[in-house]
Amino acid sequence: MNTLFCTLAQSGWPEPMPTGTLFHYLVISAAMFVIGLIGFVTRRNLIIMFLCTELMFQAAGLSLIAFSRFHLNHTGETFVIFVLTVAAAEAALALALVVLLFRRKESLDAERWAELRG
Amino acid sequence: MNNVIAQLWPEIALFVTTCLVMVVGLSKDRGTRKLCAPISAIGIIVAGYLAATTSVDTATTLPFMAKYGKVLAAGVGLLLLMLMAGTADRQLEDAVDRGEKFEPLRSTRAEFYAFFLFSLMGLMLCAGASDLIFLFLALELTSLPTYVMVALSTRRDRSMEAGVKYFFLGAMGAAMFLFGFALIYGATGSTALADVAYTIQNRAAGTGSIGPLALTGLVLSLLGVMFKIAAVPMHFYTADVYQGAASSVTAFLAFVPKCAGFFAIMLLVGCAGWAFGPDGYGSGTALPPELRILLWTIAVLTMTVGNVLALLQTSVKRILAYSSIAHSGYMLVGVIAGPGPAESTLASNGLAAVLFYLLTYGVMSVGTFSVVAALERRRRATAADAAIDEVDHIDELRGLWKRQPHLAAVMVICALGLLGLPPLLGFLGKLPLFTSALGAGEIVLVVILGLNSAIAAAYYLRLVSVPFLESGEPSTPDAVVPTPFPSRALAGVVAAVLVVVAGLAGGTLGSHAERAGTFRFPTKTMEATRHASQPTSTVSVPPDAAERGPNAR
Amino acid sequence: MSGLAGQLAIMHETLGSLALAAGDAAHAQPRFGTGVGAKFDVPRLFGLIPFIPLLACALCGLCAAMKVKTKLPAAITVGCLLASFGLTIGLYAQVHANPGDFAIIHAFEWINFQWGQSEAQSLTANFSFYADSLTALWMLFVTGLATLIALYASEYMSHDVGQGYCRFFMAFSLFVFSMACLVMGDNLALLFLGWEGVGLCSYLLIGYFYKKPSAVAAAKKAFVVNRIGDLGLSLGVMLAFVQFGSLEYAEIFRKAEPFLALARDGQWQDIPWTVQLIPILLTIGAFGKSAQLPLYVWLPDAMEGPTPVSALIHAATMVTAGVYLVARMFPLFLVSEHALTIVAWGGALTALLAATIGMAQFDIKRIMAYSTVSQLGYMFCGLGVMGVMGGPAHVFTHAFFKAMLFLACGAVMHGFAGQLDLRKLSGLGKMPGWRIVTVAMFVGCINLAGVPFITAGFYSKDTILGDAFANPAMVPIGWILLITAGLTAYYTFRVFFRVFVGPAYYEPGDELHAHDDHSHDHAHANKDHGHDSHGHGHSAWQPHPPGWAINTVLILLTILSFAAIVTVFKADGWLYRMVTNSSAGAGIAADHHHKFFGFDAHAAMKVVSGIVAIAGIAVAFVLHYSGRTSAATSKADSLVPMLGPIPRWAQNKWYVDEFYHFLFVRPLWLLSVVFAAIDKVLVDGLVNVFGWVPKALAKTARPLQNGVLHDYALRMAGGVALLLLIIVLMVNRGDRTSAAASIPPTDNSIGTLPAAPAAVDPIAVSLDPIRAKAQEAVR
Amino acid sequence: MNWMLLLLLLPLAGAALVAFMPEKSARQVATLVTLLCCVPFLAMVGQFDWARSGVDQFQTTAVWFEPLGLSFRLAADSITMLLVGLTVLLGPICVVASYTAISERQKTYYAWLLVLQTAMTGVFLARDMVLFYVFFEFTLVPMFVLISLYGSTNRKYAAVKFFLYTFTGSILTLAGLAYVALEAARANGFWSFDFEALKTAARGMTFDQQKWVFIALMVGFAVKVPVFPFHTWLPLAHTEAPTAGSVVLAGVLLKLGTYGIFRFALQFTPVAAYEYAPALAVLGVVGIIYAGLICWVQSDIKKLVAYSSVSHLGFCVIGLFALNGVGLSGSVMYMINHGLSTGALFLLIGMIYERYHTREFKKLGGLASQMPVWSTFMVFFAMASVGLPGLNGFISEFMCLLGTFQAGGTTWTEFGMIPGRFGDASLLPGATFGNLGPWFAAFAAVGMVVTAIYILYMVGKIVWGEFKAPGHSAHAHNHAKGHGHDNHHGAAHADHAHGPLPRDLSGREIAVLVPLAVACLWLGLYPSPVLRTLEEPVAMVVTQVRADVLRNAQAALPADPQTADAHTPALLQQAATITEPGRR
Repeated sequence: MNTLFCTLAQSGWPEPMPTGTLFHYLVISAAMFVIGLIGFVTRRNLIIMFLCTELMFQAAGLSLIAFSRFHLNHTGETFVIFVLTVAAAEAALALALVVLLFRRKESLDAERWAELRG
Repeated sequence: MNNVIAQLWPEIALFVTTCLVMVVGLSKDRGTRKLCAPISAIGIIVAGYLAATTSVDTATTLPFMAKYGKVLAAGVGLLLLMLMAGTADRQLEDAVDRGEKFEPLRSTRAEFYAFFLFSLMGLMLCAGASDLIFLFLALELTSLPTYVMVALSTRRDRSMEAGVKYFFLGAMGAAMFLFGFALIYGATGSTALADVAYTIQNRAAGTGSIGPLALTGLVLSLLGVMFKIAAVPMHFYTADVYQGAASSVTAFLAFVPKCAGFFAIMLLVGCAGWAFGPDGYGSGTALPPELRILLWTIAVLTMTVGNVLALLQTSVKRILAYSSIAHSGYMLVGVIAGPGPAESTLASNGLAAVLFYLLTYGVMSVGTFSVVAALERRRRATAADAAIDEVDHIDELRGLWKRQPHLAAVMVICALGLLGLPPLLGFLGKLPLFTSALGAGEIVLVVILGLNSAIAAAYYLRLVSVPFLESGEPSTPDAVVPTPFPSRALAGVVAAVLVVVAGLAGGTLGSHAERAGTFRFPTKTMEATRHASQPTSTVSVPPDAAERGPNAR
Repeated sequence: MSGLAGQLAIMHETLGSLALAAGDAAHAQPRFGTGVGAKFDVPRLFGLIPFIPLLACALCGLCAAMKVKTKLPAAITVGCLLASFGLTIGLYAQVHANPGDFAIIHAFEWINFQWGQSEAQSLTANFSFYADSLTALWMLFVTGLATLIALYASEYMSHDVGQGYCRFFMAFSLFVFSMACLVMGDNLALLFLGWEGVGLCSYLLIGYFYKKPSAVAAAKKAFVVNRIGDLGLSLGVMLAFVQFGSLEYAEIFRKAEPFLALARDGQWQDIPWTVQLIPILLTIGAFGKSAQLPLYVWLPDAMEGPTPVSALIHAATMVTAGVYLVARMFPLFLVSEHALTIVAWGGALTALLAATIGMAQFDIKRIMAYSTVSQLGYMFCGLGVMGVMGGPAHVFTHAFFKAMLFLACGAVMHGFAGQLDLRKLSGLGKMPGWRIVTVAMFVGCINLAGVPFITAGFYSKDTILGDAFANPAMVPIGWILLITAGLTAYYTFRVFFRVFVGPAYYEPGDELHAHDDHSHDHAHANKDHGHDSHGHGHSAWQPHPPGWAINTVLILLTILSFAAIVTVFKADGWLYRMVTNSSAGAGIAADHHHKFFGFDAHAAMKVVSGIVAIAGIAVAFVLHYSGRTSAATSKADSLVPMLGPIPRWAQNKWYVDEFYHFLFVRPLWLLSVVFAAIDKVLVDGLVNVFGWVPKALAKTARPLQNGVLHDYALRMAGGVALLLLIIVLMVNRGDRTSAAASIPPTDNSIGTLPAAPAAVDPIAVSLDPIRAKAQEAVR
Repeated sequence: MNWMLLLLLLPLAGAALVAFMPEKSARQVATLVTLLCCVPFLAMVGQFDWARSGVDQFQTTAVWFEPLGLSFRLAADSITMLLVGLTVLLGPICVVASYTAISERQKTYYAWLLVLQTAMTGVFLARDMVLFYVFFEFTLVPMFVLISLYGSTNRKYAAVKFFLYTFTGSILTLAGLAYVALEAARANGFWSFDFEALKTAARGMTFDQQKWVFIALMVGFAVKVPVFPFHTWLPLAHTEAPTAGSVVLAGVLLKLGTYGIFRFALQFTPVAAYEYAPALAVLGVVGIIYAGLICWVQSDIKKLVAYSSVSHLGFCVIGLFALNGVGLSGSVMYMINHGLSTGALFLLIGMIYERYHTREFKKLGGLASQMPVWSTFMVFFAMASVGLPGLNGFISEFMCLLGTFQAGGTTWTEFGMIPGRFGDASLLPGATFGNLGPWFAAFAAVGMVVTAIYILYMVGKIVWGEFKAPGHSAHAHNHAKGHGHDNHHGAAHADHAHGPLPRDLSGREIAVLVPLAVACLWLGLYPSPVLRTLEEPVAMVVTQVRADVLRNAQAALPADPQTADAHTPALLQQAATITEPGRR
């Protein structure tokens, strides 16, 4: 990721804009995404894993807003609203699933669910 | 606005059906409850009919894909519906048979059908997506119901496990392509696919490349969508989920999300266009080199990993899962090949080849899954509730030709079809992939594809020989018997007949795919209309999706 | 045997015509050319000559299928062969009427293929027969002897009446068909057909007693060794085709004419090496079929077959096919600088080697076999020294007396239950019923030994010796042949003196039906092959003398052996003209007059070879007749230790078989084993590696699918990161390269994208005015 | 009436009929159907215009899959007719030969056998490339089923190996053909897989393109033939297959490879075929000798015959790459003759296996005394296999060798023949255009000896000698080796050693062998009518190849003759001197 953004910076785009603003938003967004990803990969608790995906979703939302602002249209913001909705739906689903799973094994440890393999 | 609605009639029909099904499924009367399936079927047929008769939105890069995709979704959806019989409510209805009280609130029958239809609807929307937001929502609409379907398909822990793996990894994939979408938007300032395509390609025409931000966006979103088609490296869930879900749901997973994924991939890759050559944009008929390398690597890895891992499996569903991965790899070859030169036919248009392959793969995979779905394992001694289980191990198909010759025949035909043996439908699906990739100069890819087909032959032959050639009883102590749902077997038979008949006389299907694969480069006139239509497109599309979004849950 | 009278009549006729021919003083002028005259027509009826035996073969096959248990197959065969012989005489009459010319009798198309207009683009090899005097000569003794020997075999094989009898006569008639094709074919392909056909029949007949492992092995050996020769022959045929554009003799000879002129002038360097190679390749074939060095090893073993077979195929006819080939293709041999030298040396060395082996053997049939090999060597020498006539003449005379010798041996074997060991038989001439055999044997022996002036064998051998000494380049060969002549006389009469005269004694052989060839160790053989005959004690057993058929045939052959003198005793007699009036006549061109110690070589040889022969007989007389009291021992035994290991080596055939076995058979077998191993391990192994690699990959990749959710997530994320890394690296590199050559595409017509404002970034343009606002808003 | 279509579809209909008939009548139906196939074939023979034997006749076209330009296009020229004739002849023989050998799942067996016949007929009749490929590949399935259901102990492995090996090869062939189709589409503007269209396009390709297409084509065909290093599937498949399977495999399926080379490799990529002829011929020659020697050390009779197929088809391959009339027609004849004689050998071995349940040399011997009729046939067909003149094998072997021998004008010049030395002929009169030469023929001819060695080894072991078979230990004392083992087995098999079969061949078995024997004799003694039908198609191929090679050589010739590389002028000269205006 880092390399990616270095590349982005090196390529000198967007030139006329003070690099501070959009770039910082994007960096934060990317950081959120990566943190979410790392969390998702490293944590074993299903709820925390789910929260990490939410973090990744919101990272995307953040950059959408930033871009929307940058482009001075509202498309990005509209998008974010939909993203939030979908995230909510996913949350509902996730929680239901987690409850169901918890009932079965009395645990939220993702590693307990590794019967299928090979 | 009117135009957009006209495009959406099939989805609307499905939505109406969904509502109806949800209500009907709550009925205390068993006869009424049983109407869910016929109603769904009618809904799908109507949707298919509407899709076949709607006009075509010519403003997109793939103007004819929507129609083809929707009809395809309806057609294969119908077969899948036949396969779904009894999946969710078997236990429930058995319980009712034993005298237990029917509790509408605990019944999952209606929801199951509703989810099925929602997902199908998402697929249809995907095919017709003209906007990134639209596409995002359509993809989510396709996926979210399937998570539930997987988890609820049986009462075993395996389904739960499959569901949780599918959901969590799916969410990660979704986040990935969402982030990619955001970057694409950032790079182009628009979410309308036509605008995105025009902007990116104009930039490419100017600078020779599509720019790092757009590229990053496209790469991320493609990688995210790879989850849907179960391509490397996003394939890890596939075998586990396919094995854990009920066979009918597996069949669904093997087709619907994959189809949606390919529609999305084609739309996204279409934004970058296939006009790159050695000297940058406009000097050839290839993808941007970065995207080409990405897809090339993914395609090769996907088909190889899929085929290779399938070799050692003993579970039919896992074999088919890995084969499903491999087939995604094959289809990616078509995406790499691209639409070819102007006015290209099915033989030189990789996109058309992919679309046709989706059809053939859909039919054949329904056929193979129907065999496992139409059988079940019953412990001989008892008739207890938990004693019924799915057929999974390949040995359980042993001697099938003696007991259920029609299922054995279905397995033989469809497995040989998947293998790509001429003159079956699978061969006709693979041939355009071959020719179009050759036309695009991807000779190495073609050779790898060929060798992979050969590797695949090893396990498909097992699928052929175990049920058809090997005699003797299954090695398990349980009896393998047909399920009491003849429609499952019927779906398989229909698929098998299609595999043969369409192989011999499938020209029409091919022509439709050929037309559907027509790729148009965004034109100057589009840019003129863009400014005029921008408000409508940004306003009109999301509300549609927004209307459906919440209802889908 | 109603055919007998007719047969006798025809024999008389033949003899008459031979005598007539012999008396005919007018002979054709020596012609300098290929010796091929004009073409004349003969009735197509004569095309039936080969096919009548084929009919006999088919009828015998029918008999076998119908399980005939009588002597019907023999009757059919003898009748058909007689008819064939009759036609041959007719053909001879036609040929005789057109000296020097040839006829083509077209039977039917065989290979007739034309795929273009040029010469090279057609291939013609029909079932057409080439009739000239050489053909007639060969066919006369082939069909004649075949008839006689079939008659002999009808009695000889009588113990096997039934399936075996049918089988025998089937193969016998098939042999005559093949031999006729070989001799009469008008093209090299048909010759090849006959060539291999006689090989097959030889195989089938050697292996007639198929239950004997030695017979099966001998049959196989004969076929395989012959095939090696055939390999050379077929290459020669192909080279001839490529060189001359045809397989037909007439055409080949016509095309060879210019080379012949060059050869006569000694301009060898002007004759292409391809032309010169053809006869050498053909020689390989001839040496294979005619059992010459280094391919002679099969013939002694071939004596495993029934004796009539040995007589006809392995003494009189088939083995002379090589001589025929050389004679027929003589024009080609003449245009090759070294071919005839090779032929001569091959023949001479074989003659000597076989004679030395023959001296040390105890099995009389085997002795005859080696003598055949030796005599065939003479025949090749006769051709090789460019004498031309000697070779075919010796073939002709040798055919009669050698067939007779074999048949006499066969009679002995038949009568003494397979006994052939000259140490266990003695004084047969004194036993009742064996007189005719003894006389026949004697006549055969004096012919073979070359007793001067009264035997045909003397004249033909003498011609060869004379020719050899007359050719200055071939004098060493002459000496070799002279030595061989002495050896021949010795070993021939060794047999006669041991077996037919002296004290009467016999031990029956160990078999009633088949014979045994293990001359060296009978006790051992008894153990090995003991069958039903164990029950027959010596006391209870009586030899049974030959019956009328055998005796008749022997008498006829005795007469014929002597009668053959008329054909050869004059240097320009009947045989001479038969040879010179054919394609072999080309060799007359080389007329050498080298002197033998100042004398005319031919005249000198008449004396010298006669002396040598008498000397050989005398030695045999001293060593094996005078004062011999028992069958098993003779004076020679006391001489053996003086010669050291040589007799043992000679008795063991100079260990040539063993040598071949270790030099060729074993290495080839080992090579095959190695190939089989390579095939299994390397070739198939490589294929299996291709099958194994995916599985190995699968085994490697499988642990990645460990079923753990966040491991999956990690792998997915890792994969994504890896792919992104690849892209990023690509972009960086691509940037550099594109920066280096940052020429915007000016020609937009290439792409399907309509001309875009290349220089202007649309985003930059459209966003520029708003950007200020955006900055404000962000602030 | 379209007899050709009937011929193609009759077995398929028969298969459907068998599938729906009771088990017991399966073999009767199959026999009837395969015999009935003779009717349309004979009708075709009658209607075929033999004067124009190189021209595709009975053209039948129907649209199949329009978007890809696939059509259902059938036709026949004389080569097709010959090979179809072989297929039709072997059909009833295979069915009848299986009467007693197949006792389980007869319906499946006969149905697939009939399907196989359709597929094989189709391969030869197809004139659309993809249709060809369809039939080509579809032969795999029936064969797979026949081997893996009715084969011997290791049948599943053999079946899978057979399928995968040939499938892998033919996929690359498909890629090559698809590439040609692509070139054709680029040239014509529309997609078509018609032979003629593809041929035109392929011949127009550059040498570099042709080279790769040639290699791709050869991979599949070489596996199918099989050419030397790609042959290991064949002995395995043969050993494991049921008798009829082996017969079909040897008789027809292997010919698909050589037929493919003839139709595609030589006609589509003539220049590459010319250039690579030596390489292929080397493989052929190595195969002849190598496989022949391997035959010699086999312990299983069937494996010996299987390896002999590899060896024999080496002759076929060198004949093909001789690229002259004699070689090509010899090669086509070889396809027929090998089918007849090797097919018959497999039948004979099958008959033994049915009686004694073994194919081991160690356990069998001296059958001549027990089975004279069988032995007669065995020796007959063994001799046909050896290439004895007068039987069919000789004609083809000789022509292949002769064709190879004369195919090398260039080789002659390299060997020091100076053109123009003797009169008008700058080269030997019998030499033709081609890239092989005497050396190839000389080495290949060594195969004659090798063939004799192993065939006679086989005959000597099982036909001649003291009778020896499992269950017959009367003479076992003569053979100390494996003595106890034999007896043990003998006791076990004594009861059913012969089963329902007579000691010697039954009338049915003789009836199966007689047509083959007659055909062997006929083709051996009177092949002329058959050869004549080959003249025209072969001449057409040769003319094309020569024209293309010449054109290519001229194009490659540098403008300045001084710098011309040594090989090219010789080639040109040779081509110029041997070329005469096209005969037809």
